[in-house]
Amino acid sequence: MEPLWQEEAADRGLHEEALVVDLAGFEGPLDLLLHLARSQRVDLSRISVLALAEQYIAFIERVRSIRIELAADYLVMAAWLAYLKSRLLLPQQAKDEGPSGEEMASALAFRLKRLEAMRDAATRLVNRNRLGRDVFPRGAPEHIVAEKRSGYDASLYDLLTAYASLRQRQAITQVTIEKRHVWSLSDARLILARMIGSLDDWTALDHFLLRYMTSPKERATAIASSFAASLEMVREGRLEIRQEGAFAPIYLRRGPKPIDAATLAEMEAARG
Amino acid sequence: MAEAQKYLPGMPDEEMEHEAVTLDPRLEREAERIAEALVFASAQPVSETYIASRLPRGADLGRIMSRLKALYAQRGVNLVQIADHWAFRTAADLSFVVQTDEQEVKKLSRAALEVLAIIAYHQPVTRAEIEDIRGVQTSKGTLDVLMEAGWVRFRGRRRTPGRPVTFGTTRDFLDQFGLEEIRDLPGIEELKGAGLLSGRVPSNLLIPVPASEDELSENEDPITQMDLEELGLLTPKAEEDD
Amino acid sequence: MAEAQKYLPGMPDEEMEHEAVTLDPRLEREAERIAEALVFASAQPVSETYIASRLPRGADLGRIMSRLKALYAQRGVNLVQIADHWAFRTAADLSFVVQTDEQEVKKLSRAALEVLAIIAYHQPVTRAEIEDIRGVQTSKGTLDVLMEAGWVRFRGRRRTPGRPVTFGTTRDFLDQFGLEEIRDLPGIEELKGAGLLSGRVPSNLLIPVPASEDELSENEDPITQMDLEELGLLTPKAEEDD
Repeated sequence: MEPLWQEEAADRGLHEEALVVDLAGFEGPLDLLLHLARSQRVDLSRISVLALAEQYIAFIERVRSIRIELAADYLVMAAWLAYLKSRLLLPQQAKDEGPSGEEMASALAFRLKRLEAMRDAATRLVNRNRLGRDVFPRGAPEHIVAEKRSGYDASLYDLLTAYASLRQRQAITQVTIEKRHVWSLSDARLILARMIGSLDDWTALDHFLLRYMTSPKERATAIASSFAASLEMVREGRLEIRQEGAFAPIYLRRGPKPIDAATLAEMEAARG
Repeated sequence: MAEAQKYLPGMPDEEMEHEAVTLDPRLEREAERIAEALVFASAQPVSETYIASRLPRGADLGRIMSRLKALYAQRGVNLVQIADHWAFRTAADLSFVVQTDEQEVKKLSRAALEVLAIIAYHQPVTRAEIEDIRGVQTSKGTLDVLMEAGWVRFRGRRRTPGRPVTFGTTRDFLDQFGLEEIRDLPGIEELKGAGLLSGRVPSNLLIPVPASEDELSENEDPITQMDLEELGLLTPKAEEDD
Repeated sequence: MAEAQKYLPGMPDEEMEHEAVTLDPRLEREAERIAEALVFASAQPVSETYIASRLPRGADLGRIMSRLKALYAQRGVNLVQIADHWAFRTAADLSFVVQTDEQEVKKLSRAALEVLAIIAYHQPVTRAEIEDIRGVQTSKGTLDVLMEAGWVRFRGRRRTPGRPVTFGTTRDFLDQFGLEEIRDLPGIEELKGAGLLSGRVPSNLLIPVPASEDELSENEDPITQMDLEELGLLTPKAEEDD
């Protein structure tokens, strides 16, 4: 049994000397604890939980000292073990509530034993004579027994996968539809162009976008796209823009080269 | 009888000692077992060359095969020779046992599975609602298959304009899928937990708790015989797919 | 030998006359041939109900099957029981010769194998209990892989608050691992005796348990491809019992 687990320790990258630590090889704190417990090389019912707690805490500290990020689970376990350690070391107070240190320790030992038992069971299971590897069915079956009256075959798994993937697919489609509400730059540009004829005086950007904002959710995208489009149009001399200070309202009005009706018609046509 | 007895399995091999024994009887017996297993597990008749290549050195293929053949001759399954290949076949006089049941088990189509699952979860559900959830039209054939399988039934009629028929699942459905009651179908968290739904489930995805299949809901009326006739459901042939 | 001889094929039936014979020996023998043919013809296990429905009236299914089982016990092909189903399978000791080209055995990740063992030994078991035993959350690609393989299924719901869904193994699981029933799982009695299957931790559960969000934690084992051999899962060797 020993060589087996030593081998595994090597695989898991737990090298004392090199200080190479690869926690990815462990399946969480309990797995790591079980591994450490095994290194005590005694029957699991005789492990020293106190020593185990110390080992674990030391291990976690070492890992943190070389600045490896640890999943929260490992830290929670370290904190719990530190607490357990204090309960084991301090004499039990008469008015203490909750389980004693010994009870906590035996609960931990139980969980480790149970996990180990399941690991062993898995090993024995996978080493049994497997159908299709060690043992084979009739290669040329002459009939398929139709025991169900329905004549159709389907498993609950088939049913649930079909349903789950359908619902997921449909839900995602709906999300895509939603995306159309994002204003593209050309949307914004067209809207601005349409509005320009009526803009003899300075008008706040917010104000004239209002009629296009069907829902409050669109507000952000409408403003962002219109603002970007307006800058482009200012550069072309189609618009003038003015703002008094940071976060103050943005004002727009017709520029020296306003968009004529023909160009607007072209833009409308291009957008279909 | 005597002939058969000679080749019985588990017989002490000493009885064959008068034959030209080239192999230790235990090896001989092993060779027989190997040939038997090979022919059994193969999808096609197995060639003698192949069997011979798998037998212990020195085994007499011809003798082994004819012994096996004699052994199975009186049984429900026979070992038959097809040119220089071997195969197991149901004994000719028993072919009725195997063949009476040629109702082949068909796999449900993906569409049928989806419709069935929607009916299970969303019952009582109308056809229009099924189509709404799937986003595609459902052919009548799909529902027919599910009704024919005995997993889906008409529950009643919705008390809404048009009084659409509602669908639900049957007891056979529960049997088929190993459910005690319809509420045992896993919910959204459980589907996620089992890895059937991916973690990134859109928040608008709701999975209903299926209504009990036995009682009608408040807005359902029972189906009457008249309804069935009126709906043309008692003469299914007339109505073809959409 | 004597035992095997008793159930030889082609043996005159008079030898069994001391048993309670309900059928004419010829019919009895016919029933045996039918059962044999039915099971032999199918690659899938065949249910006792189905076999019984095909036997002549009055045939004793239990006796017929155990006779057939004994008859084939020493052969290259064995009759095995899987829950209340029967199937013929090649003898395990012949695996070295009967290699098919397609190796159909599904490779499982270490995590999946562990979850499978927990489900098998603790069934019916909830996901929360599986996670409690393993001390980590179950990642996608663990339970769903087991269900897809057809070895694990939703069983029902626990009658406790929240009615969590429970998992159990299937008949295919038994077939896959050569088990007649769940009680045949290696070491299950000892584990039960040691209280390791009770799920009841002697003290309270102050020990940190994995958070219940459904997203995977980063420390979930990605070993899928890692060689099971390296992990010692394919080398049972001396390591018996706990």
